[in-house]
Amino acid sequence: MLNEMEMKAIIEGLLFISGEEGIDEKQIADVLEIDIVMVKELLSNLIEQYRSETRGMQIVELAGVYQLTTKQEHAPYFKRLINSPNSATLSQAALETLAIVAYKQPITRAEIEEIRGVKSERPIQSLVSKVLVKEVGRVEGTGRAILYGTTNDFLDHFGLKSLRELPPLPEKEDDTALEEADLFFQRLQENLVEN
Amino acid sequence: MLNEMEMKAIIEGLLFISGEEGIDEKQIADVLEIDIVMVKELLSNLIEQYRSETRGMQIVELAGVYQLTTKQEHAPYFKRLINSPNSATLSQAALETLAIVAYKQPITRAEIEEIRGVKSERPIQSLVSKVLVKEVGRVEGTGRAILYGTTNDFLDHFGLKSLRELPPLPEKEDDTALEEADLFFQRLQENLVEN
Amino acid sequence: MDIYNVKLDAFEGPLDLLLHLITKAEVDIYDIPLAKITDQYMNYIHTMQILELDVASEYLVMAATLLAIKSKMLLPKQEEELFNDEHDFVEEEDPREELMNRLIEYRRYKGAAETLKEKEKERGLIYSRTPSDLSPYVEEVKQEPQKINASIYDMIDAFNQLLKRKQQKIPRKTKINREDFPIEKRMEEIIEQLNQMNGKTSFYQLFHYQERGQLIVTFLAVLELMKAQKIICKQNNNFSDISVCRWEEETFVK
Repeated sequence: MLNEMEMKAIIEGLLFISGEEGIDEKQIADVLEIDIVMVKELLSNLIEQYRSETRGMQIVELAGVYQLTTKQEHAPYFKRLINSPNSATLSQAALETLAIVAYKQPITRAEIEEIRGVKSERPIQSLVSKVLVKEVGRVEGTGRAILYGTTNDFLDHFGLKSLRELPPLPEKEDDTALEEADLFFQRLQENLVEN
Repeated sequence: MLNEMEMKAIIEGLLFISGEEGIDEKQIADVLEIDIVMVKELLSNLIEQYRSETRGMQIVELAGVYQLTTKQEHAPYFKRLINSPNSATLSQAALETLAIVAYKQPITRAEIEEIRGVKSERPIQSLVSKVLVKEVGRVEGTGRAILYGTTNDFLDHFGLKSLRELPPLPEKEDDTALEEADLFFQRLQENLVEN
Repeated sequence: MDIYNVKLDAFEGPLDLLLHLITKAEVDIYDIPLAKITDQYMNYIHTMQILELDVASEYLVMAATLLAIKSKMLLPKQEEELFNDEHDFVEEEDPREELMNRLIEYRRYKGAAETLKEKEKERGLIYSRTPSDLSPYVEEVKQEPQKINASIYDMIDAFNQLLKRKQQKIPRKTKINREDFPIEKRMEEIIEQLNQMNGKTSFYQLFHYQERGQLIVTFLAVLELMKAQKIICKQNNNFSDISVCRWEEETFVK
């Protein structure tokens, strides 16, 4: 039986070889032949250790997997050596389209275009080719339009653990007031019908 | 001025992102804006630290180039990772190679290696052993290098009727913005010349 | 009006342009002064045509919509009221309502896109490494076809990672050139150049760099500065040289 120190070292090695693909708790559990609860404990232990020491790397959870990455504050030093991975950032058109897909998935191209008010074939194609968006199904019935959704790369690209971590969509402001009025009317009508 | 701890952390990060290519003393000195003597000292310090702690990685030096690698004694765990039914059975290397074979077949090992930029004997073997890729012929002339192509199992596995059903490959970069800028320039210059 | 505010591709479509006009005019999105906004919108379309830019059909459809709403709002109210007398409860529908709803909806996603952009920027500051080649650890005994946990998208994804990896290879010194010429720096230089020349210069003079990449960076910097309302571009008539001025109040007083 391995001791805790050794298991943490192996987890570190696993994180290292997995690189930007990352590794999930289940995979670690399989390799070490221990249960998930224990994996969680060792991981949080290791994450804490990385945090408390002056280290060049950190362990982050991205798109449901754990990854070893460099630290934000060291970015200026790496920029001198390497081209930034995200130096080719997304165009405004792509970002808008992606935001719509992220919050309304699954969604068709026509629905995206209705919201944006412009043709969106190109940004969708560009997002698909960057594997940030993918086909997730088809609308039933005639036409069978493609339904789009976001990928795991999308989560990774924006540093999100999961879709639940998406920041809330901006409110429609006065909407609540309108909804309440609607609700009131609805109730009123129901009452009138009943009587 | 950075203190020693911080400089070591940055060196650790540099080793981490340099991957298999590694990094030399001169590059580190340039990034940190310190002299080589100091770099040597910090490096030997960091190597010692890695040695004394139970870690998942080690720093190795080869011909003046430093590299962060996993430890030999952890190899059995990496084997388990790749053979565990739960993990993505195909490694990144194998998937890349498979994509190249699928889209560029028939193709030789040398051509695959040129695209990937790394030796690819192992991933090819692994794909052959999984019956996803097979020898489909030989290049004529001296050497008679093996030509690889995909198998029927490959089509079955990915739910394709034929190779023509393969989705389009991602593009290299989104050049739309640049193209549009070019177009604008062209028009602008035409206009200016006219007057 | 002889000042053409060149905005070009700074907008993502008619809704984006309308939102910009509404924000700039500091008016309430729930009570859009339609006559004013329509005029500004038409003026913009006109400018695009003068610059011989393709005006996408969506912009023209929106122009037609705006004009239709405008004329509907000019209909004499009294006549309608005559007919509506017996339907006191029927609320007068604002012809602007549908447009307003679309603008509000679009604005939400534009906001979300902003947030995503921030997150993208933050994420861009952390680096990982290419996964190690695990194939040395593969046990090469299996000859039988086996179940494989990978989809066609995993394969495309892997190829995509390969492209990314090739793009971010550690540069061999010379590759740094592009980094030496960021848009932000060029934007500062343009402002600096304007300051030295009493706030006005010729558009053409900004493009004294030779290399294509530099030309494009300059052009993008000009667009960014216009969008940020730091500069304004003027063209007195068709095909004459465009002058670039610092954005100042007096620019409009003239």
